[in-house]
Amino acid sequence: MPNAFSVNRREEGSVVILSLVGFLDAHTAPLFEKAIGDEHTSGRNEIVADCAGLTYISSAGLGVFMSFLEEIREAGGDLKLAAIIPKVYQVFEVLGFPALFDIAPSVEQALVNFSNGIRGGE
Amino acid sequence: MPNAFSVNRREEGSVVILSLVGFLDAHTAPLFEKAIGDEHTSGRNEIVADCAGLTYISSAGLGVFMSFLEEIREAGGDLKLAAIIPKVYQVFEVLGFPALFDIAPSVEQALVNFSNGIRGGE
Amino acid sequence: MPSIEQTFTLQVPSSTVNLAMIREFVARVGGMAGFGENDVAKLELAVDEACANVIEHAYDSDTTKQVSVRATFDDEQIQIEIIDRGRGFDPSSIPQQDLDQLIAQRRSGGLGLRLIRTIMDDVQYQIVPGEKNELRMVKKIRKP
Amino acid sequence: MPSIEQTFTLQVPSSTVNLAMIREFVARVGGMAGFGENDVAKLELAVDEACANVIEHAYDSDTTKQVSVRATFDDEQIQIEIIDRGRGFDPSSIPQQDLDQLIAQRRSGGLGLRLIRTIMDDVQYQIVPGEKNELRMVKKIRKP
Ligand SMILES: Nc1ncnc2c1ncn2[C@@H]1O[C@H](COP(=O)(O)OP(=O)(O)O)[C@@H](O)[C@H]1O
Ligand SMILES: Nc1ncnc2c1ncn2[C@@H]1O[C@H](COP(=O)(O)OP(=O)(O)O)[C@@H](O)[C@H]1O
Repeated sequence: MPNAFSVNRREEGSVVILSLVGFLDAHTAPLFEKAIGDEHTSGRNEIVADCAGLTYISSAGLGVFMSFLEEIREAGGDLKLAAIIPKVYQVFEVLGFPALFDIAPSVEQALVNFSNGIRGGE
Repeated sequence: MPNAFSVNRREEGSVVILSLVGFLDAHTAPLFEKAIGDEHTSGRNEIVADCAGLTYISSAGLGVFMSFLEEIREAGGDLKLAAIIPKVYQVFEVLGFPALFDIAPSVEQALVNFSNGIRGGE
Repeated sequence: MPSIEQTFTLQVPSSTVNLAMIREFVARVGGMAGFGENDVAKLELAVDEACANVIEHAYDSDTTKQVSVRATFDDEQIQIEIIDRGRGFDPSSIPQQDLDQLIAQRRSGGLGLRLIRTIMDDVQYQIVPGEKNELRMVKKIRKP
Repeated sequence: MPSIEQTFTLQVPSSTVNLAMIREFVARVGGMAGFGENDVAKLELAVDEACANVIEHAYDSDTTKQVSVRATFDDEQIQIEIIDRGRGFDPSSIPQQDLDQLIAQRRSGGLGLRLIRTIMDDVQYQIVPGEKNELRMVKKIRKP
Protein backbone atom coordinates (compact mmCIF):
# COMPACT_ATOMS: atom_id res chain seq x y z
CA MET A 1 0.00 0.00 0.00
CA PRO A 2 1.62 3.23 -1.10
CA ASN A 3 0.16 5.20 1.77
CA ALA A 4 1.61 3.02 4.48
CA PHE A 5 3.97 4.80 6.83
CA SER A 6 5.48 3.93 10.18
CA VAL A 7 8.02 5.28 12.64
CA ASN A 8 10.22 2.92 14.65
CA ARG A 9 12.13 4.19 17.67
CA ARG A 10 15.37 3.12 19.27
CA GLU A 11 18.00 4.72 21.50
CA GLU A 12 21.77 4.88 21.11
CA GLY A 13 23.18 6.46 24.27
CA SER A 14 21.57 9.88 24.60
CA VAL A 15 20.45 9.90 20.97
CA VAL A 16 17.00 8.82 19.80
CA ILE A 17 16.85 7.25 16.36
CA LEU A 18 13.48 7.44 14.58
CA SER A 19 13.39 5.16 11.57
CA LEU A 20 10.91 6.32 8.94
CA VAL A 21 9.44 3.63 6.72
CA GLY A 22 7.18 4.18 3.72
CA PHE A 23 5.38 7.22 2.38
CA LEU A 24 5.48 10.53 4.24
CA ASP A 25 2.78 12.76 2.78
CA ALA A 26 0.01 15.07 4.02
CA HIS A 27 -1.86 12.01 5.26
CA THR A 28 0.94 10.43 7.25
CA ALA A 29 2.86 13.54 8.38
CA PRO A 30 0.80 13.91 11.61
CA LEU A 31 2.16 10.52 12.73
CA PHE A 32 5.73 11.71 12.31
CA GLU A 33 4.90 15.06 13.89
CA LYS A 34 3.62 13.26 16.97
CA ALA A 35 6.71 11.03 17.13
CA ILE A 36 9.11 13.99 17.09
CA GLY A 37 6.86 16.06 19.35
CA ASP A 38 6.82 13.25 21.93
CA GLU A 39 10.64 13.18 22.05
CA HIS A 40 10.91 16.94 22.37
CA THR A 41 8.25 17.08 25.08
CA SER A 42 9.99 14.39 27.10
CA GLY A 43 13.25 16.32 26.84
CA ARG A 44 14.96 14.12 24.24
CA ASN A 45 16.45 16.60 21.80
CA GLU A 46 19.20 14.60 20.13
CA ILE A 47 17.29 13.00 17.31
CA VAL A 48 18.32 11.19 14.13
CA ALA A 49 15.70 10.58 11.47
CA ASP A 50 16.86 7.38 9.79
CA CYS A 51 15.44 7.77 6.27
CA ALA A 52 16.78 4.55 4.73
CA GLY A 53 13.25 3.15 4.49
CA LEU A 54 11.60 6.40 3.47
CA THR A 55 10.45 5.97 -0.12
CA TYR A 56 8.54 9.20 -0.60
CA ILE A 57 8.29 12.64 0.98
CA SER A 58 6.11 15.64 0.13
CA SER A 59 6.20 19.14 1.60
CA ALA A 60 3.93 18.05 4.46
CA GLY A 61 6.70 15.71 5.60
CA LEU A 62 9.40 18.30 5.04
CA GLY A 63 7.30 20.67 7.14
CA VAL A 64 7.69 18.46 10.20
CA PHE A 65 11.47 18.78 9.99
CA MET A 66 11.18 22.55 9.47
CA SER A 67 8.83 23.23 12.33
CA PHE A 68 10.87 21.43 14.99
CA LEU A 69 14.43 22.39 14.05
CA GLU A 70 14.64 25.69 15.97
CA GLU A 71 13.04 24.42 19.15
CA ILE A 72 15.22 21.36 19.24
CA ARG A 73 18.38 23.40 18.66
CA GLU A 74 17.34 25.96 21.27
CA ALA A 75 17.01 23.10 23.72
CA GLY A 76 20.64 22.24 22.97
CA GLY A 77 19.97 19.33 20.66
CA ASP A 78 19.75 18.73 16.94
CA LEU A 79 17.50 17.02 14.43
CA LYS A 80 19.74 15.18 11.98
CA LEU A 81 18.76 13.27 8.88
CA ALA A 82 20.53 10.12 7.75
CA ALA A 83 20.63 7.59 4.91
CA ILE A 84 18.24 9.35 2.54
CA ILE A 85 17.73 7.47 -0.74
CA PRO A 86 18.58 9.48 -3.89
CA LYS A 87 14.97 9.82 -5.11
CA VAL A 88 13.95 11.39 -1.79
CA TYR A 89 17.19 13.36 -1.42
CA GLN A 90 16.46 15.29 -4.63
CA VAL A 91 13.37 16.77 -2.93
CA PHE A 92 15.36 17.93 0.12
CA GLU A 93 17.98 19.33 -2.22
CA VAL A 94 15.60 21.32 -4.43
CA LEU A 95 14.37 23.17 -1.35
CA GLY A 96 17.78 23.91 0.15
CA PHE A 97 17.62 21.57 3.15
CA PRO A 98 21.31 20.57 2.95
CA ALA A 99 22.33 24.15 3.83
CA LEU A 100 20.28 24.16 7.02
CA PHE A 101 20.13 20.58 8.26
CA ASP A 102 22.88 18.14 9.11
CA ILE A 103 22.26 15.36 6.60
CA ALA A 104 24.54 12.37 7.13
CA PRO A 105 25.07 9.47 4.73
CA SER A 106 24.46 6.94 7.51
CA VAL A 107 23.01 6.73 11.01
CA GLU A 108 26.52 5.89 12.29
CA GLN A 109 27.87 9.11 10.79
CA ALA A 110 25.00 11.09 12.33
CA LEU A 111 25.91 9.60 15.74
CA VAL A 112 29.57 10.56 15.21
CA ASN A 113 28.43 14.08 14.30
CA PHE A 114 26.44 14.24 17.55
CA SER A 115 29.51 13.28 19.61
CA ASN A 116 31.60 15.84 17.71
CA GLY A 117 29.00 18.57 18.21
CA ILE A 118 28.51 19.06 14.46
CA ARG A 119 25.35 20.79 13.26
CA GLY A 120 24.07 21.60 9.80
CA GLY A 121 23.88 25.09 8.35
CA GLU A 122 26.86 26.40 10.23
CA MET B 1 3.63 -3.48 -14.33
CA PRO B 2 0.32 -5.28 -14.01
CA ASN B 3 -0.10 -5.65 -17.76
CA ALA B 4 3.15 -7.48 -18.26
CA PHE B 5 2.76 -10.96 -19.73
CA SER B 6 5.15 -13.43 -21.28
CA VAL B 7 5.21 -17.00 -22.54
CA ASN B 8 8.30 -19.16 -22.11
CA ARG B 9 8.68 -22.37 -24.08
CA ARG B 10 10.48 -25.61 -23.36
CA GLU B 11 10.20 -29.23 -24.48
CA GLU B 12 9.98 -32.41 -22.47
CA GLY B 13 10.15 -35.33 -24.92
CA SER B 14 7.23 -34.91 -27.33
CA VAL B 15 5.45 -32.44 -25.04
CA VAL B 16 5.76 -28.67 -25.32
CA ILE B 17 5.51 -26.75 -22.06
CA LEU B 18 4.39 -23.14 -22.35
CA SER B 19 4.97 -21.25 -19.09
CA LEU B 20 2.62 -18.30 -18.70
CA VAL B 21 3.89 -15.44 -16.57
CA GLY B 22 1.92 -12.37 -15.52
CA PHE B 23 -1.45 -11.00 -16.55
CA LEU B 24 -3.48 -12.67 -19.30
CA ASP B 25 -6.21 -10.25 -20.37
CA ALA B 26 -7.73 -8.90 -23.58
CA HIS B 27 -4.52 -6.98 -24.19
CA THR B 28 -2.10 -9.86 -23.78
CA ALA B 29 -4.25 -12.79 -25.00
CA PRO B 30 -3.09 -12.37 -28.65
CA LEU B 31 0.47 -13.20 -27.52
CA PHE B 32 -0.69 -16.46 -25.97
CA GLU B 33 -2.91 -17.20 -28.96
CA LYS B 34 0.10 -16.87 -31.24
CA ALA B 35 2.24 -19.09 -29.00
CA ILE B 36 -0.31 -21.92 -29.03
CA GLY B 37 -1.11 -21.35 -32.71
CA ASP B 38 2.57 -21.68 -33.61
CA GLU B 39 2.79 -25.06 -31.86
CA HIS B 40 -0.36 -26.36 -33.51
CA THR B 41 0.74 -25.16 -36.95
CA SER B 42 4.11 -26.82 -36.61
CA GLY B 43 2.41 -30.09 -35.66
CA ARG B 44 3.14 -29.99 -31.92
CA ASN B 45 -0.15 -30.94 -30.29
CA GLU B 46 0.90 -32.17 -26.88
CA ILE B 47 0.92 -28.96 -24.93
CA VAL B 48 1.04 -28.13 -21.22
CA ALA B 49 0.23 -24.60 -20.14
CA ASP B 50 2.28 -24.14 -16.97
CA CYS B 51 0.22 -21.57 -15.05
CA ALA B 52 2.37 -21.33 -11.91
CA GLY B 53 3.39 -17.76 -12.83
CA LEU B 54 -0.02 -16.72 -14.13
CA THR B 55 -1.37 -14.13 -11.69
CA TYR B 56 -4.51 -13.05 -13.55
CA ILE B 57 -6.79 -14.34 -16.29
CA SER B 58 -9.89 -12.83 -17.87
CA SER B 59 -12.27 -14.36 -20.39
CA ALA B 60 -10.02 -13.26 -23.26
CA GLY B 61 -7.33 -15.57 -21.88
CA LEU B 62 -9.82 -18.37 -21.22
CA GLY B 63 -10.96 -17.97 -24.82
CA VAL B 64 -7.54 -18.99 -26.12
CA PHE B 65 -7.83 -22.32 -24.30
CA MET B 66 -11.40 -22.79 -25.55
CA SER B 67 -10.71 -22.04 -29.21
CA PHE B 68 -7.79 -24.48 -29.59
CA LEU B 69 -8.98 -27.46 -27.57
CA GLU B 70 -10.98 -29.23 -30.29
CA GLU B 71 -8.39 -28.81 -33.03
CA ILE B 72 -5.59 -30.00 -30.81
CA ARG B 73 -7.57 -33.04 -29.71
CA GLU B 74 -8.62 -33.82 -33.27
CA ALA B 75 -4.94 -33.80 -34.18
CA GLY B 76 -4.43 -36.49 -31.53
CA GLY B 77 -2.99 -34.23 -28.85
CA ASP B 78 -4.23 -32.40 -25.79
CA LEU B 79 -3.98 -28.97 -24.20
CA LYS B 80 -3.45 -29.50 -20.48
CA LEU B 81 -3.28 -26.91 -17.73
CA ALA B 82 -0.99 -27.21 -14.73
CA ALA B 83 -0.09 -25.55 -11.44
CA ILE B 84 -2.85 -22.91 -11.44
CA ILE B 85 -2.77 -20.65 -8.35
CA PRO B 86 -6.02 -20.62 -6.32
CA LYS B 87 -7.00 -17.04 -7.21
CA VAL B 88 -6.83 -17.89 -10.91
CA TYR B 89 -8.30 -21.37 -10.48
CA GLN B 90 -11.53 -19.92 -9.10
CA VAL B 91 -12.12 -18.27 -12.49
CA PHE B 92 -11.64 -21.53 -14.40
CA GLU B 93 -13.90 -23.23 -11.90
CA VAL B 94 -16.78 -20.76 -12.10
CA LEU B 95 -16.97 -21.37 -15.85
CA GLY B 96 -16.80 -25.15 -15.70
CA PHE B 97 -13.34 -25.67 -17.17
CA PRO B 98 -12.44 -28.58 -14.86
CA ALA B 99 -15.14 -30.71 -16.52
CA LEU B 100 -13.71 -30.21 -19.99
CA PHE B 101 -9.96 -29.67 -19.57
CA ASP B 102 -7.33 -31.84 -17.94
CA ILE B 103 -6.11 -29.59 -15.14
CA ALA B 104 -3.14 -31.06 -13.25
CA PRO B 105 -1.73 -29.84 -9.97
CA SER B 106 1.82 -29.79 -11.40
CA VAL B 107 3.61 -29.88 -14.75
CA GLU B 108 5.07 -33.26 -13.74
CA GLN B 109 1.56 -34.65 -13.24
CA ALA B 110 0.47 -33.25 -16.60
CA LEU B 111 3.41 -35.06 -18.23
CA VAL B 112 2.44 -38.30 -16.47
CA ASN B 113 -1.12 -37.82 -17.73
CA PHE B 114 0.21 -37.43 -21.26
CA SER B 115 2.12 -40.71 -21.05
CA ASN B 116 -0.97 -42.42 -19.60
CA GLY B 117 -3.21 -41.00 -22.33
CA ILE B 118 -5.42 -39.16 -19.84
CA ARG B 119 -7.61 -36.33 -21.08
CA GLY B 120 -9.98 -34.02 -19.32
CA GLY B 121 -13.75 -34.10 -19.62
CA GLU B 122 -13.96 -37.79 -20.27
CA MET C 1 -21.91 5.64 12.71
CA PRO C 2 -23.86 6.61 9.62
CA SER C 3 -22.64 5.04 6.43
CA ILE C 4 -20.83 7.63 4.33
CA GLU C 5 -20.96 7.18 0.59
CA GLN C 6 -17.76 7.65 -1.36
CA THR C 7 -17.38 7.96 -5.13
CA PHE C 8 -14.27 7.39 -7.27
CA THR C 9 -14.13 7.85 -11.03
CA LEU C 10 -11.54 6.83 -13.61
CA GLN C 11 -11.73 7.72 -17.29
CA VAL C 12 -9.23 6.31 -19.79
CA PRO C 13 -8.82 6.01 -23.57
CA SER C 14 -10.60 3.01 -25.04
CA SER C 15 -7.68 0.62 -25.40
CA THR C 16 -7.05 -2.80 -23.89
CA VAL C 17 -3.64 -1.57 -22.74
CA ASN C 18 -5.53 0.46 -20.12
CA LEU C 19 -7.34 -2.55 -18.63
CA ALA C 20 -4.42 -3.01 -16.22
CA MET C 21 -4.88 0.52 -14.92
CA ILE C 22 -8.62 -0.03 -14.57
CA ARG C 23 -7.98 -3.18 -12.53
CA GLU C 24 -5.56 -1.34 -10.24
CA PHE C 25 -8.19 1.33 -9.70
CA VAL C 26 -10.87 -1.22 -8.88
CA ALA C 27 -8.52 -3.12 -6.58
CA ARG C 28 -7.75 0.00 -4.61
CA VAL C 29 -11.36 1.17 -4.32
CA GLY C 30 -12.58 -2.36 -3.55
CA GLY C 31 -10.01 -2.61 -0.77
CA MET C 32 -11.15 0.71 0.69
CA ALA C 33 -14.76 -0.45 0.52
CA GLY C 34 -13.81 -3.35 2.77
CA PHE C 35 -13.82 -6.31 0.40
CA GLY C 36 -11.46 -9.18 1.15
CA GLU C 37 -8.75 -10.30 -1.24
CA ASN C 38 -10.85 -12.85 -3.12
CA ASP C 39 -13.78 -10.51 -3.63
CA VAL C 40 -11.45 -7.74 -4.78
CA ALA C 41 -10.04 -10.15 -7.39
CA LYS C 42 -13.59 -10.91 -8.55
CA LEU C 43 -14.48 -7.21 -8.77
CA GLU C 44 -11.36 -6.59 -10.87
CA LEU C 45 -12.43 -9.38 -13.21
CA ALA C 46 -16.03 -8.20 -13.59
CA VAL C 47 -14.94 -4.65 -14.39
CA ASP C 48 -12.19 -5.87 -16.74
CA GLU C 49 -14.77 -7.93 -18.65
CA ALA C 50 -17.22 -5.05 -18.87
CA CYS C 51 -14.55 -2.59 -20.03
CA ALA C 52 -13.05 -5.04 -22.53
CA ASN C 53 -16.55 -5.36 -24.01
CA VAL C 54 -16.87 -1.60 -24.31
CA ILE C 55 -13.43 -1.30 -25.92
CA GLU C 56 -13.94 -4.16 -28.37
CA HIS C 57 -17.67 -4.08 -29.09
CA ALA C 58 -19.08 -0.64 -28.25
CA TYR C 59 -16.12 1.29 -29.68
CA ASP C 60 -14.64 -1.27 -32.12
CA SER C 61 -11.19 -0.57 -30.68
CA ASP C 62 -11.31 3.14 -31.57
CA THR C 63 -8.72 4.43 -29.12
CA THR C 64 -9.84 8.06 -29.45
CA LYS C 65 -12.94 7.17 -27.41
CA GLN C 66 -13.16 7.14 -23.62
CA VAL C 67 -14.30 4.53 -21.10
CA SER C 68 -15.53 5.69 -17.68
CA VAL C 69 -15.58 3.61 -14.52
CA ARG C 70 -17.44 5.09 -11.58
CA ALA C 71 -17.40 3.30 -8.24
CA THR C 72 -19.56 4.28 -5.27
CA PHE C 73 -19.54 2.42 -1.99
CA ASP C 74 -20.96 2.65 1.49
CA ASP C 75 -20.93 0.17 4.37
CA GLU C 76 -23.18 -2.27 2.57
CA GLN C 77 -22.32 -2.43 -1.10
CA ILE C 78 -20.26 -1.18 -3.99
CA GLN C 79 -21.92 0.03 -7.18
CA ILE C 80 -19.80 0.22 -10.29
CA GLU C 81 -20.96 1.98 -13.44
CA ILE C 82 -19.22 1.53 -16.79
CA ILE C 83 -20.18 4.27 -19.19
CA ASP C 84 -19.55 4.56 -22.93
CA ARG C 85 -20.95 6.56 -25.83
CA GLY C 86 -20.53 3.82 -28.41
CA ARG C 87 -22.70 1.50 -30.44
CA GLY C 88 -24.68 -0.13 -27.68
CA PHE C 89 -26.41 -3.53 -27.89
CA ASP C 90 -29.39 -5.45 -26.65
CA PRO C 91 -28.18 -7.61 -23.76
CA SER C 92 -31.34 -9.74 -23.84
CA SER C 93 -30.49 -10.81 -27.40
CA ILE C 94 -27.19 -12.38 -26.39
CA PRO C 95 -27.61 -16.14 -25.97
CA GLN C 96 -25.90 -17.68 -22.95
CA GLN C 97 -24.03 -20.63 -24.38
CA ASP C 98 -22.51 -23.42 -22.39
CA LEU C 99 -18.79 -23.94 -22.32
CA ASP C 100 -18.94 -27.23 -24.23
CA GLN C 101 -20.94 -25.59 -27.03
CA LEU C 102 -18.46 -22.70 -27.25
CA ILE C 103 -15.57 -25.15 -27.37
CA ALA C 104 -17.28 -27.26 -30.05
CA GLN C 105 -17.67 -24.07 -32.12
CA ARG C 106 -14.00 -23.19 -31.52
CA ARG C 107 -15.21 -19.88 -30.09
CA SER C 108 -12.76 -17.72 -28.22
CA GLY C 109 -15.44 -15.51 -26.68
CA GLY C 110 -18.84 -15.53 -25.08
CA LEU C 111 -17.90 -15.88 -21.41
CA GLY C 112 -17.64 -12.24 -20.37
CA LEU C 113 -21.29 -11.52 -19.63
CA ARG C 114 -21.61 -14.80 -17.74
CA LEU C 115 -18.63 -13.91 -15.56
CA ILE C 116 -20.08 -10.47 -14.83
CA ARG C 117 -23.48 -11.94 -13.89
CA THR C 118 -21.88 -14.65 -11.76
CA ILE C 119 -19.67 -12.26 -9.83
CA MET C 120 -22.01 -9.33 -9.24
CA ASP C 121 -25.21 -9.39 -7.20
CA ASP C 122 -27.09 -7.10 -9.56
CA VAL C 123 -26.39 -6.22 -13.20
CA GLN C 124 -28.38 -3.68 -15.23
CA TYR C 125 -27.80 -2.22 -18.67
CA GLN C 126 -29.24 1.14 -19.75
CA ILE C 127 -28.52 1.45 -23.45
CA VAL C 128 -29.06 4.55 -25.58
CA PRO C 129 -26.96 3.64 -28.64
CA GLY C 130 -24.45 6.30 -29.69
CA GLU C 131 -25.50 8.51 -26.81
CA LYS C 132 -24.85 6.89 -23.49
CA ASN C 133 -24.65 3.26 -22.55
CA GLU C 134 -24.44 2.43 -18.91
CA LEU C 135 -23.76 -0.84 -17.18
CA ARG C 136 -24.58 -0.68 -13.49
CA MET C 137 -23.34 -3.52 -11.30
CA VAL C 138 -23.71 -3.98 -7.57
CA LYS C 139 -21.88 -6.25 -5.17
CA LYS C 140 -22.79 -6.52 -1.50
CA ILE C 141 -20.04 -6.34 1.07
CA ARG C 142 -20.12 -9.49 3.13
CA LYS C 143 -18.65 -8.77 6.51
CA PRO C 144 -16.40 -11.53 7.84
CA MET D 1 3.97 9.35 -37.02
CA PRO D 2 1.58 12.05 -35.89
CA SER D 3 1.50 12.61 -32.17
CA ILE D 4 -1.69 11.18 -30.70
CA GLU D 5 -3.08 12.91 -27.64
CA GLN D 6 -4.32 10.76 -24.79
CA THR D 7 -6.36 11.87 -21.79
CA PHE D 8 -6.78 10.15 -18.43
CA THR D 9 -8.97 11.44 -15.58
CA LEU D 10 -9.21 10.45 -11.94
CA GLN D 11 -11.75 11.89 -9.52
CA VAL D 12 -11.62 11.07 -5.80
CA PRO D 13 -13.13 12.29 -2.54
CA SER D 14 -11.24 15.20 -1.03
CA SER D 15 -9.22 13.39 1.62
CA THR D 16 -5.48 13.07 2.12
CA VAL D 17 -5.91 9.29 2.34
CA ASN D 18 -6.50 9.40 -1.42
CA LEU D 19 -3.20 11.13 -2.22
CA ALA D 20 -1.56 7.71 -2.54
CA MET D 21 -4.07 6.71 -5.21
CA ILE D 22 -3.54 10.00 -7.03
CA ARG D 23 0.23 9.40 -7.04
CA GLU D 24 -0.22 5.89 -8.43
CA PHE D 25 -2.42 7.31 -11.19
CA VAL D 26 0.14 9.97 -12.06
CA ALA D 27 2.98 7.44 -11.99
CA ARG D 28 1.18 5.19 -14.43
CA VAL D 29 0.17 7.96 -16.83
CA GLY D 30 3.61 9.60 -16.58
CA GLY D 31 5.24 6.28 -17.44
CA MET D 32 2.97 5.85 -20.46
CA ALA D 33 3.79 9.39 -21.57
CA GLY D 34 7.44 8.37 -21.72
CA PHE D 35 8.92 10.08 -18.66
CA GLY D 36 11.88 8.43 -16.97
CA GLU D 37 11.81 7.27 -13.36
CA ASN D 38 13.11 10.52 -11.85
CA ASP D 39 10.72 12.72 -13.79
CA VAL D 40 7.81 10.44 -12.90
CA ALA D 41 8.74 10.87 -9.22
CA LYS D 42 8.73 14.64 -9.68
CA LEU D 43 5.35 14.59 -11.43
CA GLU D 44 3.91 12.54 -8.56
CA LEU D 45 5.22 15.12 -6.10
CA ALA D 46 3.89 18.16 -7.99
CA VAL D 47 0.41 16.63 -8.29
CA ASP D 48 0.46 15.47 -4.65
CA GLU D 49 1.28 19.02 -3.54
CA ALA D 50 -1.44 20.55 -5.70
CA CYS D 51 -4.07 18.06 -4.53
CA ALA D 52 -3.03 18.37 -0.87
CA ASN D 53 -3.58 22.13 -1.24
CA VAL D 54 -7.05 21.59 -2.68
CA ILE D 55 -7.96 19.14 0.09
CA GLU D 56 -6.64 21.31 2.93
CA HIS D 57 -7.16 24.84 1.69
CA ALA D 58 -9.83 24.89 -1.03
CA TYR D 59 -12.11 22.38 0.69
CA ASP D 60 -10.98 22.71 4.34
CA SER D 61 -10.80 18.91 4.56
CA ASP D 62 -14.49 18.45 3.69
CA THR D 63 -14.38 14.85 2.47
CA THR D 64 -17.76 15.06 0.74
CA LYS D 65 -16.11 17.20 -1.96
CA GLN D 66 -14.30 15.86 -5.02
CA VAL D 67 -10.84 16.48 -6.47
CA SER D 68 -10.26 15.91 -10.19
CA VAL D 69 -6.94 15.18 -11.84
CA ARG D 70 -6.90 15.25 -15.63
CA ALA D 71 -3.74 14.32 -17.50
CA THR D 72 -3.27 14.77 -21.23
CA PHE D 73 -0.07 13.90 -23.04
CA ASP D 74 1.34 13.68 -26.52
CA ASP D 75 4.89 13.11 -27.77
CA GLU D 76 6.11 16.42 -26.43
CA GLN D 77 4.52 17.19 -23.08
CA ILE D 78 2.12 16.25 -20.36
CA GLN D 79 -0.51 18.68 -19.15
CA ILE D 80 -2.08 18.02 -15.78
CA GLU D 81 -5.15 19.88 -14.58
CA ILE D 82 -6.30 19.83 -10.96
CA ILE D 83 -9.88 20.96 -10.65
CA ASP D 84 -11.87 21.85 -7.55
CA ARG D 85 -15.05 23.75 -6.75
CA GLY D 86 -13.86 25.12 -3.44
CA ARG D 87 -12.85 28.41 -1.92
CA GLY D 88 -10.17 29.46 -4.38
CA PHE D 89 -7.34 31.93 -3.65
CA ASP D 90 -5.15 34.51 -5.26
CA PRO D 91 -1.83 32.81 -6.04
CA SER D 92 -0.10 36.16 -6.62
CA SER D 93 -0.84 37.13 -3.02
CA ILE D 94 1.13 34.22 -1.58
CA PRO D 95 4.63 35.34 -0.60
CA GLN D 96 7.47 32.99 -1.53
CA GLN D 97 9.44 32.66 1.65
CA ASP D 98 12.91 31.20 1.95
CA LEU D 99 13.51 28.04 3.88
CA ASP D 100 15.52 29.77 6.64
CA GLN D 101 12.67 32.24 7.22
CA LEU D 102 10.10 29.44 7.39
CA ILE D 103 12.30 27.56 9.86
CA ALA D 104 12.83 30.68 12.00
CA GLN D 105 9.04 31.06 12.13
CA ARG D 106 8.64 27.37 13.02
CA ARG D 107 6.38 27.05 10.01
CA SER D 108 5.43 23.60 8.84
CA GLY D 109 4.13 24.76 5.47
CA GLY D 110 4.79 27.09 2.63
CA LEU D 111 6.87 24.88 0.35
CA GLY D 112 4.17 23.34 -1.83
CA LEU D 113 3.77 26.06 -4.42
CA ARG D 114 7.54 26.39 -4.72
CA LEU D 115 7.89 22.67 -5.38
CA ILE D 116 5.16 22.79 -8.01
CA ARG D 117 6.80 25.76 -9.77
CA THR D 118 10.24 24.16 -9.59
CA ILE D 119 9.12 20.85 -11.02
CA MET D 120 6.76 21.94 -13.77
CA ASP D 121 7.69 23.94 -16.86
CA ASP D 122 4.48 25.98 -16.83
CA VAL D 123 2.00 26.60 -14.01
CA GLN D 124 -1.25 28.56 -14.41
CA TYR D 125 -4.15 29.07 -12.04
CA GLN D 126 -7.65 29.94 -13.24
CA ILE D 127 -9.66 30.73 -10.13
CA VAL D 128 -13.41 31.29 -9.98
CA PRO D 129 -14.02 30.93 -6.22
CA GLY D 130 -16.77 28.48 -5.30
CA GLU D 131 -17.39 27.68 -8.95
CA LYS D 132 -14.36 26.15 -10.59
CA ASN D 133 -10.72 26.49 -9.71
CA GLU D 134 -8.26 25.05 -12.14
CA LEU D 135 -4.53 24.57 -11.83
CA ARG D 136 -2.97 23.76 -15.19
CA MET D 137 0.61 22.49 -15.15
CA VAL D 138 2.77 21.43 -18.06
CA LYS D 139 5.97 19.41 -18.15
CA LYS D 140 7.93 18.80 -21.34
CA ILE D 141 9.06 15.29 -22.11
CA ARG D 142 12.82 15.32 -22.48
CA LYS D 143 13.85 12.51 -24.75
CA PRO D 144 17.00 10.72 -23.61
N1 LIG E 1 -20.62 -3.04 -24.09
C1 LIG E 1 -21.02 -3.71 -25.18
N2 LIG E 1 -21.32 -3.05 -26.33
C2 LIG E 1 -21.73 -3.70 -27.42
N3 LIG E 1 -21.86 -5.03 -27.49
C3 LIG E 1 -21.59 -5.77 -26.39
C4 LIG E 1 -21.15 -5.14 -25.19
N4 LIG E 1 -20.97 -6.11 -24.26
C5 LIG E 1 -21.25 -7.26 -24.85
N5 LIG E 1 -21.65 -7.07 -26.13
C6 LIG E 1 -22.09 -8.13 -27.08
O1 LIG E 1 -22.34 -9.29 -26.34
C7 LIG E 1 -21.55 -10.39 -26.81
C8 LIG E 1 -21.16 -11.30 -25.64
O2 LIG E 1 -20.30 -10.65 -24.77
P1 LIG E 1 -19.34 -11.48 -23.83
O3 LIG E 1 -20.15 -12.47 -23.10
O4 LIG E 1 -18.56 -10.54 -23.01
O5 LIG E 1 -18.38 -12.28 -24.80
P2 LIG E 1 -17.29 -11.75 -25.83
O6 LIG E 1 -17.06 -10.31 -25.54
O7 LIG E 1 -16.11 -12.59 -25.53
O8 LIG E 1 -17.87 -11.98 -27.18
C9 LIG E 1 -20.38 -9.74 -27.50
O9 LIG E 1 -19.80 -10.58 -28.47
C10 LIG E 1 -21.02 -8.50 -28.10
O10 LIG E 1 -21.67 -8.80 -29.30
N1 LIG F 1 -5.79 25.15 -4.04
C1 LIG F 1 -5.74 26.13 -3.10
N2 LIG F 1 -6.86 26.69 -2.63
C2 LIG F 1 -6.82 27.65 -1.69
N3 LIG F 1 -5.69 28.14 -1.17
C3 LIG F 1 -4.51 27.62 -1.60
C4 LIG F 1 -4.48 26.59 -2.58
N4 LIG F 1 -3.18 26.30 -2.82
C5 LIG F 1 -2.45 27.10 -2.03
N5 LIG F 1 -3.24 27.90 -1.29
C6 LIG F 1 -2.77 28.93 -0.33
O1 LIG F 1 -1.39 29.16 -0.58
C7 LIG F 1 -0.64 28.90 0.62
C8 LIG F 1 0.73 28.33 0.27
O2 LIG F 1 0.58 27.03 -0.27
P1 LIG F 1 1.81 26.02 -0.22
O3 LIG F 1 3.02 26.69 -0.79
O4 LIG F 1 1.40 24.76 -0.89
O5 LIG F 1 2.09 25.79 1.30
P2 LIG F 1 1.17 25.09 2.42
O6 LIG F 1 0.03 24.41 1.73
O7 LIG F 1 2.09 24.15 3.09
O8 LIG F 1 0.72 26.22 3.31
C9 LIG F 1 -1.50 28.01 1.45
O9 LIG F 1 -1.20 28.09 2.82
C10 LIG F 1 -2.89 28.51 1.11
O10 LIG F 1 -3.21 29.65 1.89
